[in-house]
Amino acid sequence: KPLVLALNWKPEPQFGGFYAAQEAGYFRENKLDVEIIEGGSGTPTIQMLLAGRVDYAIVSGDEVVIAHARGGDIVALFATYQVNPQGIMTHASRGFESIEDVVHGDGVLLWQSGLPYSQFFRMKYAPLKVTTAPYLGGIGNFRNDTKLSQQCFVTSEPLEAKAVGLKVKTFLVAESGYNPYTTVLVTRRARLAQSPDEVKRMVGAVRAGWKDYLSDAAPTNRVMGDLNKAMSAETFSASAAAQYSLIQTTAETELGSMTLERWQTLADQLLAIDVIREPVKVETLFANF
Amino acid sequence: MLGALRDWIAEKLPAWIFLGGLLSVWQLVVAQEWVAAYLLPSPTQIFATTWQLWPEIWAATLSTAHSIFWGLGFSILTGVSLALLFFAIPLVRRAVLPFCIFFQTVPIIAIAPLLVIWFGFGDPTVRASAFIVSLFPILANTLTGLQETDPQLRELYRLYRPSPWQLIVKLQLPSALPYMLTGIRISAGLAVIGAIVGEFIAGGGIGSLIDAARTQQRVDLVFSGVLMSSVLALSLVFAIEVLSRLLLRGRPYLRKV
Amino acid sequence: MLGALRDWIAEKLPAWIFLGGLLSVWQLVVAQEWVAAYLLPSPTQIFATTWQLWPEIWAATLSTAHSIFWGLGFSILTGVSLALLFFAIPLVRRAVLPFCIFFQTVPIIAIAPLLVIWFGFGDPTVRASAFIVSLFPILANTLTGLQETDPQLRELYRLYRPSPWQLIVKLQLPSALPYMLTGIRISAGLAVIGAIVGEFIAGGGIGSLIDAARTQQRVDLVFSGVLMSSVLALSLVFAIEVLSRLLLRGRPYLRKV
Amino acid sequence: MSAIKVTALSKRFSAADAPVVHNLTFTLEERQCLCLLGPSGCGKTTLLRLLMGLEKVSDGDITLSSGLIEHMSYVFQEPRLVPWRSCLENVLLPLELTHSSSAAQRDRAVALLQQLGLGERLAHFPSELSGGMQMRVALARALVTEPRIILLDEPFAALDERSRFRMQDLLLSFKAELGLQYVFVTHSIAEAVYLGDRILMMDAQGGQRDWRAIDFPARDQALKMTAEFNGIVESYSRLFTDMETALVESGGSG
Amino acid sequence: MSAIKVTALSKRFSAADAPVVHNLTFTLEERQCLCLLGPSGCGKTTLLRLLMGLEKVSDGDITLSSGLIEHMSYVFQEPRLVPWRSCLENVLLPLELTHSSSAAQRDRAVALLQQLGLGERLAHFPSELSGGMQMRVALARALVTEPRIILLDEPFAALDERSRFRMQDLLLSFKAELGLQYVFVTHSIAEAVYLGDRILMMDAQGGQRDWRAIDFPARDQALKMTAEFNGIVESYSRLFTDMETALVESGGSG
Ligand SMILES: Nc1ncnc2c1ncn2[C@@H]1O[C@H](COP(=O)(O)OP(=O)(O)OP(=O)(O)O)[C@@H](O)[C@H]1O
Ligand SMILES: Nc1ncnc2c1ncn2[C@@H]1O[C@H](COP(=O)(O)OP(=O)(O)OP(=O)(O)O)[C@@H](O)[C@H]1O
Ligand SMILES: Cc1ncc(C[n+]2csc(CCO)c2C)c(N)n1
Ligand SMILES: [Mg+2]
Ligand SMILES: [Mg+2]
Repeated sequence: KPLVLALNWKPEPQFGGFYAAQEAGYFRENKLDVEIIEGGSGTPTIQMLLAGRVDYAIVSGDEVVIAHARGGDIVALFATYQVNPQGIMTHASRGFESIEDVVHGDGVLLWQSGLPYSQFFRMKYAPLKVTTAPYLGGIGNFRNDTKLSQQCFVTSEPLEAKAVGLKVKTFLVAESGYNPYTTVLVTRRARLAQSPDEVKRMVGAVRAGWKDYLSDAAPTNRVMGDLNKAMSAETFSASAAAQYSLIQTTAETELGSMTLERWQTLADQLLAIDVIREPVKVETLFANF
Repeated sequence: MLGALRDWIAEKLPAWIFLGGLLSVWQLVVAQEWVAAYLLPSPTQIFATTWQLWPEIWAATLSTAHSIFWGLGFSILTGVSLALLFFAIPLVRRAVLPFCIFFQTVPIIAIAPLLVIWFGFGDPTVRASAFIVSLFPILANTLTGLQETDPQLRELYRLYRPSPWQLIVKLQLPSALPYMLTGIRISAGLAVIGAIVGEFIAGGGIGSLIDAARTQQRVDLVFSGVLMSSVLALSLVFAIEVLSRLLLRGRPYLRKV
Repeated sequence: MLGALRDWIAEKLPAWIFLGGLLSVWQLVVAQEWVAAYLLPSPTQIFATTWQLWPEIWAATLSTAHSIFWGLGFSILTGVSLALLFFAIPLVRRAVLPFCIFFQTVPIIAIAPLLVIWFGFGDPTVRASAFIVSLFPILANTLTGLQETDPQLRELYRLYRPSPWQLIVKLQLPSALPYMLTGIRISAGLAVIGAIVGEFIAGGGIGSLIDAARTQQRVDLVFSGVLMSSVLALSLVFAIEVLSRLLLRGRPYLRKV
Repeated sequence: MSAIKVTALSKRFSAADAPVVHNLTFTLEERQCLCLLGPSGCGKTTLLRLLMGLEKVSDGDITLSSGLIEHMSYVFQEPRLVPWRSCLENVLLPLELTHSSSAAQRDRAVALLQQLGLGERLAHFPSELSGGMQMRVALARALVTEPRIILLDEPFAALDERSRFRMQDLLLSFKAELGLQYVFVTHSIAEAVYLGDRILMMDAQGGQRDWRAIDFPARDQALKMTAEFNGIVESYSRLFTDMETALVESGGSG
Repeated sequence: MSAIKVTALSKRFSAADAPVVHNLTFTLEERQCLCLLGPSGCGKTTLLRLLMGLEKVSDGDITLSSGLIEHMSYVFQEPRLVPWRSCLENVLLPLELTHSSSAAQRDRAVALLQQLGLGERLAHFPSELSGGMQMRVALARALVTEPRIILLDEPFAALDERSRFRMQDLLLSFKAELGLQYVFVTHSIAEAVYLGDRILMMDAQGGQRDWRAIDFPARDQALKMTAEFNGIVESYSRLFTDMETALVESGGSG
């Protein structure tokens, strides 16, 4: 029976390393039989993992903390994005210089109000002046309204906007000080306790995959492009290029490794904005391999 | 008076008992951890959460109720009018009816940008969504009701050369009434979901509440929202029932002679 | 044979003409840039995209069709059975029916975790979603149909002390048929949207395609998906029509004596 | 001037079956009342429906005197009451539909129902009435518009003899006082003779057999005791028996 | 041994209204055939429905001889055919519902329809039949199960005299040959005298008025020409008129 790795979105460069590991046979080399299943906008990835339906999953850092706060015992193993790729995309014509300008300006901001960063903004930049509305993906409304700003992944929407000739200015959410690890590989603690060796091999294979992908994204992009017809080849390579610096680590730290301080900061922030009610044991949130 | 009350209790009692049983089993299932609480919160937890966040939840519920009222109201109006039009002019029916089903199959989320551009962020989009989703059942059922009118009665009425309006008001609508009411009942449920989906898109109300709670893994809050939407739907169905009883008071509708 | 063909064309022609008109206006609207193409792509562009990605789109459509078939089939079975149960035992109806409306009002996305856990990721969840969304109309309509059976005929049948099964097969179902068929028609559309929403959660099919395309600025592909889902719904409705004509062949159903 | 002129009238429901009404020709003068007699299934109802315009003519012609069509009324063979309307509301229906619901006409509806012995049933629904009562409501409904001509399809079949007599005399009084004309389908030869200025006998092959004018100086129930009346009934009876015998022998439906 | 024993039977549809059947007592012996006479709305249909168990008794008792209930059959006042079943299928319905659809019984259904003059209408739907034909189909449907007793509510009201006579004799032949017992509602006094071993007259106040046994040596249409027969009809007629007069004077419905 293969190990199932559940993604939280369709095959896109943000998952490049996982597909690369599959393609290059790193899983097999590590005696792992891995099946990658893609997700959609409603896929409850973390619950699937908690309920034991899948063995590994991709979630975001804040989700890990929240799950812990609600009694879900999962462990972060590999953090793809060292820098949160979430951003706020604005029309350059607005002349905004910072996130603060955006949320204190007029017009509309589209975001997922359930995401912790929005609460963080509400606290940090209170009171917001901008009118907020839900963001569901795409840039249709953004194109149609020059006074509209929106949430984005810097690896995605800004590239699309530029591709259709819009002049945009994008601010990373991380600039505000809210910077959770993102596209994090997680598993259940029970699994880690039961077969630490398997987990170690898994992380090894993933890391090897990401190394490959960062050095040359093209072959894996082709594979993912076949699985995701909605994304063009150009977007694949542009997106892969855009995410490089968010993933790549310095020479002394390994790809995907995490620090206690970062997790501590995140946990404190989430506590401060009331997304979690009780402090969590930060050292149990993750394990570096 | 007292008798009416007793009847009413006798009629509603089984539902309350069933509800009680359901909640007990549910509570047990969660308490025994047969289903994890992070998937399905216990009823007591849901009630606790609802109680705790009551001001927000109540405001959200009111806002959603408002949108449902307009969306459903408009789809009843449009649905019945369209049904009458289709019934009166079969050519129009044959031309247009197949495309009305489109309203039922199009994922609102797929046309969200269009909706937002046409109706703006906020209530109008929510109402439009509730309308779109709830139009077809009332249309289809009313049309069937009109078509199933006893041809013998139709013949009788035609003896007196009634105006089309009279034929509609005095024969077609009364005899289509059971169909219409069932259609409205179906549409009521759909209007609720339509409004909530609309709120996923345009913000506000229970939809936003559920959406936010979902991203934060607040299953209890999600279920508070679901609870309130069910309460809305049940209230609607109840209102429709009361209304239809008033309409039919003492009238043996469709009881054949 | 030729006559039947001519009738068929005469019957379907208005719909095709209307479709033609609709597409022309749509094309014009987009060509004139009254609505931006990135919000609403032109029909020709939609067809071009569909043509270009046909293998994927066709595979997705087949997969969705498969899920709809099972979801709708199961909801017809369950809906009719429940309606019969509710009709036979009013106590059960009064206890359970109010809660059936829950199926229509609960946002699938809110109970996604439960669905995925119970039914597993992939097709089973998609089928379950199609089932949940399409259960109520067929249930409500069949129940109304059963309740509206001519009481005089019921009295006649009861003279012969039929088994409950005979009463159902020989009286109740035939006389509830127009209601049931309308219910199935409504449910068919809902099963399509149910399957697509299910695919937003559990992957696969047209839903997944739309979901990916909508975040990728591929409005043309989104509308390809919407087109295929409408085609699915129309085919279903057409199949139901053919089936019901076969069932009713030469039978003056509910034509009053 | 003739009220109704029927020329070579034929009606067939399907090309395969024999015609139900076959090459029928007759003229009904102004104010003349016609009774239709004939075995079950011979086409009486069909003829009445053709006259009313409820069925399409297959062949031949029906000419009504000008304006007559607006003042025609019809009583179906079955009561055909609107189930969700009370007894009185059923009678008021034609008035509502013809926008002529004056207070006087409402009073007339109540008066009619009283004359028909239903004065205490005004608020009852059809399902709460006996068969004969339902038929009387249908009769009241047809009369309430004060028609010039009324087509009646076995209106008194569900009534006991005594009620039937009263209804017959009521009809005759409308004829005498208001100039009401009627075409009356019945199975009773005596009733046909009593009510008809003329009688049309139809046979099951779809054609008419006989056609006579009857003229009595006065019509009341006492007439039925006279030798003249009984003689006419007798002669029709014999005619009818002859037709019927022919019918049975030819194996037709009877 | 008595087939049906009715004791102090009353039926009221609502507490407010007067009872429709009031304190009725009679006993019907085995094989005895009863005719019910009475003005429209007096409760004949209601009594029949009570006997069949279609209405709940308000007061008093109905006792049927053991096993009789399983061999009872009923003809409603209106045809009440199943609209989506053909003529033959309507007649076969009781057989299907009682799991007794043997080939012999199917043949019997066809034979019955032929006897009733509908041999050529087997495949017609109810809406394609005349009123009298529909009623005959209903009759065939009630006879096809070979009942021991059959309750008939004005089954021949929609038939012409000649068909009516044939149906009467058919019924008598079933009585003679198969021992069929019946309770027969009619408006024709002659028909009641001809068909009834006993006659029960009801008045509109909901009680019975008279009740006699009639014993003829033989029954055929010739009997109707005899003085004895006409005498009895005459005496019933007078009785009926008296009742009716009393009624009209007391202002009741007629
Ligand atoms: N809609 C129809 N389609 C086919 N045949 C029909 C239709 N209506 C009537 N018929 C046939 O036409 C014939 C005459 O029917 P009609 O109702 O006129 O008879 P009728 O003289 O009124 O008989 P009754 O005295 O029994 O009422 C019958 O044989 C009947 O089967
Ligand atoms: N379901 C009912 N609810 C209320 N009243 C009823 C109901 N059924 C019958 N009645 C009343 O009972 C009385 C008797 O009705 P029934 O049908 O027995 O008369 P009937 O003797 O058969 O008359 P007819 O000869 O006209 O058929 C009538 O006054 C009628 O209004
Ligand atoms: C880290 C991360 N989390 C979720 C998604 C899934 N996703 C991609 S686009 C979109 C719609 C709103 O932007 C959603 C939910 C992702 N791609 N990356
Ligand atoms: Mg007739
Ligand atoms: Mg009766």
